[in-house]
Amino acid sequence: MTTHYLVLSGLLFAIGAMGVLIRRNAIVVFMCVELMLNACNLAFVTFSRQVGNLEGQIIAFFVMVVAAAEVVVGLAIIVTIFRTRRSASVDDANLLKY
Amino acid sequence: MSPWLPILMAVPVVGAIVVALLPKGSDKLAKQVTLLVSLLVLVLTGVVAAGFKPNGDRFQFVAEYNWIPSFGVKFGVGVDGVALVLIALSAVLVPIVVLASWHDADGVKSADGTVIAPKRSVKTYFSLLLVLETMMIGVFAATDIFLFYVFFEAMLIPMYFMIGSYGGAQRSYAAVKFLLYSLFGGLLMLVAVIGLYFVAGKNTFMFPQLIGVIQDPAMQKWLFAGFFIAFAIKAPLWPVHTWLPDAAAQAPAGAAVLLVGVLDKVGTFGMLRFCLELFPEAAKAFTMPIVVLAVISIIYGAIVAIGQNDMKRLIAYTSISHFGFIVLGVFAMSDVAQSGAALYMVNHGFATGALFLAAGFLIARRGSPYIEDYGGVQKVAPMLAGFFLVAGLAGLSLPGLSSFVSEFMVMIGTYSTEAHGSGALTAAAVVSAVAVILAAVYILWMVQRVLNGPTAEPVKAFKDLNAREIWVLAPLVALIIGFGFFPKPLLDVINPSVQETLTNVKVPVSTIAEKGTGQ
Amino acid sequence: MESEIAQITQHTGGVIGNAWLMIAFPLLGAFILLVFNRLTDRWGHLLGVAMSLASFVVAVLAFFELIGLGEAERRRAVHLYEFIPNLDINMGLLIDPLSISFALLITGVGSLIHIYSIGYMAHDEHRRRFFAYLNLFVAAMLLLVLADNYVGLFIGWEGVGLASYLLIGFWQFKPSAAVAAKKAFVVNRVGDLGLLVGMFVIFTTYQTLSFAELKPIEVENGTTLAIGLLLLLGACGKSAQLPLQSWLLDAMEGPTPVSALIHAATMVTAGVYLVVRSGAYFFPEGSGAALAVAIVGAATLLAGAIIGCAKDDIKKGLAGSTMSQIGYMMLGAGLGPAGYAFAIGHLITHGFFKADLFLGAGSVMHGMNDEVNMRKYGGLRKYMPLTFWTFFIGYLAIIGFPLLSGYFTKDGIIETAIEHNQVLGWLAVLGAGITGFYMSRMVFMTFFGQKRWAEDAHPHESPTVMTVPLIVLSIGAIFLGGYLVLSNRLLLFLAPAVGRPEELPTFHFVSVPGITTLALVAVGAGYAWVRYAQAEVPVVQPRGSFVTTFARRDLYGDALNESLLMRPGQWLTRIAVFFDNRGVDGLVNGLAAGIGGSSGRLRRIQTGFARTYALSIFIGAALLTGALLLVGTI
Amino acid sequence: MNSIPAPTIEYGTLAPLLVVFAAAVIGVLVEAFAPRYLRKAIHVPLTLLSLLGAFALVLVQVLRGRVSTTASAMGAVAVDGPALFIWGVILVLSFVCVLLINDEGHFVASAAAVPGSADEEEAESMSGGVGHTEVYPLVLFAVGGMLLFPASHDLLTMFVALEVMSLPLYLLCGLARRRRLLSQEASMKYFLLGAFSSAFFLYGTAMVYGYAGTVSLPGINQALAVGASLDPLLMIGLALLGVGLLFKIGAAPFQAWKPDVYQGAPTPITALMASGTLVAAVGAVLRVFWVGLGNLDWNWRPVIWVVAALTMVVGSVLAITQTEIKRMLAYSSIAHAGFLLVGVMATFATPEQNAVSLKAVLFYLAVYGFTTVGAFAIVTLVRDPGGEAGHLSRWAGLGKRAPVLAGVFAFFLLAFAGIPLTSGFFGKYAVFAAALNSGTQPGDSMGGWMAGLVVVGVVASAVAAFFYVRVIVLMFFSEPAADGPAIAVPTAGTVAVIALALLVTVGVGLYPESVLGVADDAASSLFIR
Repeated sequence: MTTHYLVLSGLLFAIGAMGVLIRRNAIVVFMCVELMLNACNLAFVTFSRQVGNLEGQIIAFFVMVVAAAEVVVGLAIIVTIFRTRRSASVDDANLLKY
Repeated sequence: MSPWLPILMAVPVVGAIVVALLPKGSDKLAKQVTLLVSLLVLVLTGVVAAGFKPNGDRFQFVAEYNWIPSFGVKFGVGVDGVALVLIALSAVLVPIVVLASWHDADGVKSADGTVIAPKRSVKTYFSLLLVLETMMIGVFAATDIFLFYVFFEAMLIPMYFMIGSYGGAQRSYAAVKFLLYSLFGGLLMLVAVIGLYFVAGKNTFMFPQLIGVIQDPAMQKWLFAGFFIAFAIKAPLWPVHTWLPDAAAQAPAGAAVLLVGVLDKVGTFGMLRFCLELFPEAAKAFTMPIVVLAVISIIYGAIVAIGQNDMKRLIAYTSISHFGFIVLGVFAMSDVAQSGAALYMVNHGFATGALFLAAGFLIARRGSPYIEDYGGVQKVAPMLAGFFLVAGLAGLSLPGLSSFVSEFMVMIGTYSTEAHGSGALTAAAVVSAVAVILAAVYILWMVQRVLNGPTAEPVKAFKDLNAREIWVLAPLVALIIGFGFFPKPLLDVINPSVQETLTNVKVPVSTIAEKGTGQ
Repeated sequence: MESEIAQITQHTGGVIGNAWLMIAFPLLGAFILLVFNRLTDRWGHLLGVAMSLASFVVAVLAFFELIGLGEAERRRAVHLYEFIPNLDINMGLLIDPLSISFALLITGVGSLIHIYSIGYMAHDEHRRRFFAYLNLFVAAMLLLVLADNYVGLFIGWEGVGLASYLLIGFWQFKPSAAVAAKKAFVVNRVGDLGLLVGMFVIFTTYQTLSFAELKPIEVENGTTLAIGLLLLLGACGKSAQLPLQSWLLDAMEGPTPVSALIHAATMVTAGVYLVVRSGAYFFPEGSGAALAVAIVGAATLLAGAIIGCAKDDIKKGLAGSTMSQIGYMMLGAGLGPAGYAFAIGHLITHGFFKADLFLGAGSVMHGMNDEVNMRKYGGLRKYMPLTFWTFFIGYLAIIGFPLLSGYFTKDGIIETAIEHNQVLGWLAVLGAGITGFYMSRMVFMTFFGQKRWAEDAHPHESPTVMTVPLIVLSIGAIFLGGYLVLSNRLLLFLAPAVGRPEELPTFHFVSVPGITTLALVAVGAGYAWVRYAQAEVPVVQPRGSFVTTFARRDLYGDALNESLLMRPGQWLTRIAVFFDNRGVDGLVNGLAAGIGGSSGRLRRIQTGFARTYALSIFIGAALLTGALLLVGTI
Repeated sequence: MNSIPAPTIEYGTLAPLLVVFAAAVIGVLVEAFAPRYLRKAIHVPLTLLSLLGAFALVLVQVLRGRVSTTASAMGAVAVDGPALFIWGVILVLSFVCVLLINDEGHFVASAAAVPGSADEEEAESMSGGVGHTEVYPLVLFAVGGMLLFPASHDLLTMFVALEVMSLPLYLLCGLARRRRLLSQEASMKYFLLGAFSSAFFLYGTAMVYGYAGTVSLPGINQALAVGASLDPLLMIGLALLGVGLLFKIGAAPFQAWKPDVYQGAPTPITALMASGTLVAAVGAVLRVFWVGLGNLDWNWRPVIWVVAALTMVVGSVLAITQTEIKRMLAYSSIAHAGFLLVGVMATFATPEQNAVSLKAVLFYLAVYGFTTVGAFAIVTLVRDPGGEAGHLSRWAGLGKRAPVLAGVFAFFLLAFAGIPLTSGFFGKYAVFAAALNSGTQPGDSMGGWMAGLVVVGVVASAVAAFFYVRVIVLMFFSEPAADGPAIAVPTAGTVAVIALALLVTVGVGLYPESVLGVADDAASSLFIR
């Protein structure tokens, strides 16, 4: 019964990961990471139901808080770099290499 | 517990700190302090040597302190005969090298004014030298294998700086090559050291307690390989020898003396003590391949030496040839050959030391290590030429000079050994004897081109040796001639410890040593 | 065969007990002269002579002490100190008839040559050094012959090699001298290899290298044959026998007293000493090893004689002659106890007359601005009469003029040889004939005929300090041979040391070989008279026939060495150096470069794009997952 | 109604953690309310004292022998022997790093201002040359996270700790005063990749939770012991957890961020990351693999074998051709992560065995951390007009201009290379010995492979020695450039940092027992399982 949710969670995770890999805009990349976190949340909740304890659900709450904190930090960084470079493309930030 | 060896090791390092902390501009004082300290070490070594009982316990002046109990490591020192003579060799060479290097860091100008070496830090050079002395004494005195390893590797650093900071044009290449080559071997040895500790399961690195502990033949072979490769690089044995000519050619003459004269001996010393005694079965199993490598080193080193154009490189290659003899002697598994090899370690130190230093004095005058830039030195600087010649003759093992006795013992011991019952060692001895001819060619051809012939124009300005330089070479030549005719004092010290080694390798000691004269 | 040699017994006290002084005096001399350097410039030569004479005095005293002992007790070993305990080798001296004979020759002739050198080297600024080397030589040579074991012998052996090297190269600023010195040493080392390996075999077989502990053998076996041949190789090197003869002619670059002392009278005979000393142990009469010695001797005596015929350089001519005469000695040394006595006898007389000849040649050169080319001599007998007469006596002695020294000893060898081996014997006779020719040629070209001098030549007699030794030597050249050979004095004296032949030889003044020899010598001398005294000798060397060229070029010995050893050796060296730099070291450097190169390429993976990094994380995660699943299934 | 029991919190045990977090919160308040000119004056003592105080509290626990043997805070945090050791190390290292941070001029006055704009000038002038003072509370938060990370007793706490540690660091990376573009780029890369990897960690946690029904580490281990069936769910979970952890220690193939971030970040922050973060991350790895996955060592050890070998090789080989000093040190840090993984490999099986390996890794972490901080401290002193002289060519001949400084740096490099008589040698020795020891134990599934790994490690060390030595060659054997970098006069803080690092590197090099003994005590009590 829970398998569908797990598959969905897996799909979401994969979509998120693919998004990180293929999208250039830093904001979008970041959103994809958030998507991955949410996929995790879905999995936690599903497993919580499957194994029959509440831990998973509690974890989901924690993850949301952490994700929120991450957004704050992430956006700050992205905005700063956008102000400097007038570009939010992750590919443009390419001075550090080799 | 005897405090002598720790004192012996502490004196130079304290001296090094004192020298390093001297105020700026006290270069001369730094040199004098270094000389005094090294002479003090020599005196102390003399005291130790005088107290050594050749037929007493194998290890004497033993001292053991806990160092790293967590690893089972002790600060364990003690000397047997072979270690003692090698410590004595170091103690003799250091003051000589100090004197020889008196102006090496002052900035050297050749007779025609070209800058050979710019002015560099004098204090650093001499404190490195003293640090090196501590480590040289330590590496031979260590009875704890871990402690041995620590000195084995740590020794590289002062030498690395001496080559890299005070050497010739290609110095950094040579220094890095020297360091990496040795380090690589050392790290393989480290694996074997750790392996030895755990396989033995004795919770100790103390050498005397590890003799005969490893029984499994396969394990012996692995561990033997770890130790041997490190020692073969250090020695250096063909085909892992190429760092030596570069290092020796680029190092200042004094450092080259210690490099070839003492540091490389750690390799052969390690083979004799550790490879054989800890892994006797493996040593026997690998004897033939190693003997082959040794013979190749002997002949190959000599042939390549003939073709060298740089005096210091040439001397380095002759050393490769000589180290071949030492390795051959070690693995011939006969008491005569092994005693000869141990004796060779000392004699080679004096002979090659003298040759390097004499060549160094030539180079300091001419500013070029290349043989073709010389000619007719004999005419303008007969004393220098004379010392150079005597040192060269010691290098070709002229009978009556110290190297001969050891080379003769190695060859005759190898030829006559019955340890293997095969003709292979006999053949090895005969083939290596060909080096006798090659040695004459490489030394005398160099002598001919450097000392003889019409005096080359730049050579005409040469001054003969000054008092300092005579004091550098004269003691070495005296030792070379002295031990050439009276090797007995050294052999008396060496023999019991070699026999101990062979007993541990379970090779019967031939009875020649006990046979009386009146039969 | 009852040719037992006497047992060696320990000796203490007396002159023999202190025989080490013989070696110590000249060694001290050399030490003082070398260490105190220029301080001794003014009186150094005198010290050198004094030390040599002191050594001679000790030798004479030891000799008389020795003959005071019973015949069977004349082999005295003197223990000095323990040398190499592992091999049970002690430094010790063996004073026996053989060694004392050599010691007397070395110190006697040596002292004369020392004295002569005072004059000869008077104008050389390095005379002190010259005397130091001479003293060093005497010490080493005495160690060679007095040592009671092979190691001591070998030390002396190399010591004389060193002295020879130093003295050949005494005028080292001449490139030719420097090259000759090196060549002598290197060629000698080839021989030394034989001696060295010979010692290995001896030690391995008998566990000793001491003469006292070796036992004489009756029949040879494979081992002793091998030892014999190896020792012969050593002897060939030192004594300039075929095939290691090439250095001797070049060695004439050294000052003439050196050629006289080292390359004529003493050092080059060390090979003969070695064979005779080892004779009882490894060269039993009639053995293959002994035959090899005899063959080498016979071949060399002819080769040397042929070379001597073609040389215009007076010293090189004498050098060829030396080769040839040592060939006689070797031939004798290959013939057992009877031959030993004649060989040693010839060695001693040769020491006198050849030193005489060389010093005479030196005296001529001294008067002729160091000119050595005989084509630029001629008619000198009137200008340097003393030199001429002493040289002439030496000449007569060497060609075997009846009743002079060479006559007795050389004929002894020839007759013994014919008894043993007809072929070798008659070759020796032939050699004697050739000797008659080339020695006569030398005398006639130098002292007879027209003057062919260089314009600035003012020949004059040498100073007394040079002529007195000549006179003493020529007296020896006259009488010594007869004294030693007649009534077998030397043979009986040597017998305890080298053995006694089954029947004592008697010297025949008239015999077929003797007469033939004399006839051939006369023919040779006559032909020389016609060619070089009667006819005009061209100042410029004529082209000469194929045979002459062959002889002039030392029978192509150098050419052979060069094409067979030197050139291949040079190539081998070059290849080895190349291989070392590019092969062995190249591998190491290549490895380092390979790591560096891969580092340079790999760092490009670090593109700087965050998305690439994310991809690497993603792939890493996939790999990790895959790996864990895979490991799980195993 | 009281169905939810009040949680028990062992305040005494957790005190160090609480002190740091409390100080961080106070720091935020200071930022909010204190006037600008007072802020630094308040922050510096606050930060240093809180770290010192936390360290003192750690010491108190250790010295009074009150190392707890059970998990604290309802099983969320385990303050056991190894954790306390790690805490002590992290606290001292971060204290030292704060001294570096305290040194003027590393941080931008207004991160939000565009480089070169009028805003920036204004911010500069207003702050009077003092950078963002928010740095201090951020560092304290990061340190708090570092403390919690290796002490987490369940995966949720660990995740939270990971984020608490990482988020401030992302920001700190972007605050460099000079070369701001690089700094910002580093910050962004670190952030995106860090978030990406922590998503993996989280998903892995979910999978493990799905398999074991719990995120508590001992709970997971118990589930593994009972089931031990090789469920793909578990394997995927394990792999994804590994991604998150290995990313933090910078193991290959998750090392890509390290060089970029280390290079771009302000040097004091790089020092903090290279020392404190690495210590925390390795501590967490040890805990997860021993406490949580101890029963699965048959599965994870071969994989870690490959990762360790790859990490050592990649770190060593790539460092050879680096031309930027901080970048080179980053690769060196990757290689060292590989060596540490060799030690991690050896932690398994019996508790005695584990204690030996644990001791080795703890010891390595401690000595490596100090050497690293010392090395970065020196990097901050070698300056060009435009900032630190990062390019290696600028270091040529430094031995002549500043022999003492160059000498100390050379000594640190030799310690990195593992030359005897430096602390680095004993660290390397300890992990190699632990690995071989485990290889010779009868029950080890890896057996001879451990020896193989050690040989790989040894070869990598030899390769690595090359680039350390290359810097020494540059400094001592090359002639100085005419317009070489200036050596900044170090402040008392920097001097103290370098001196302490040197003291530890030399002292431990001569007498390793001093630290080994402590590590031994810490390790012998093992992680609470």
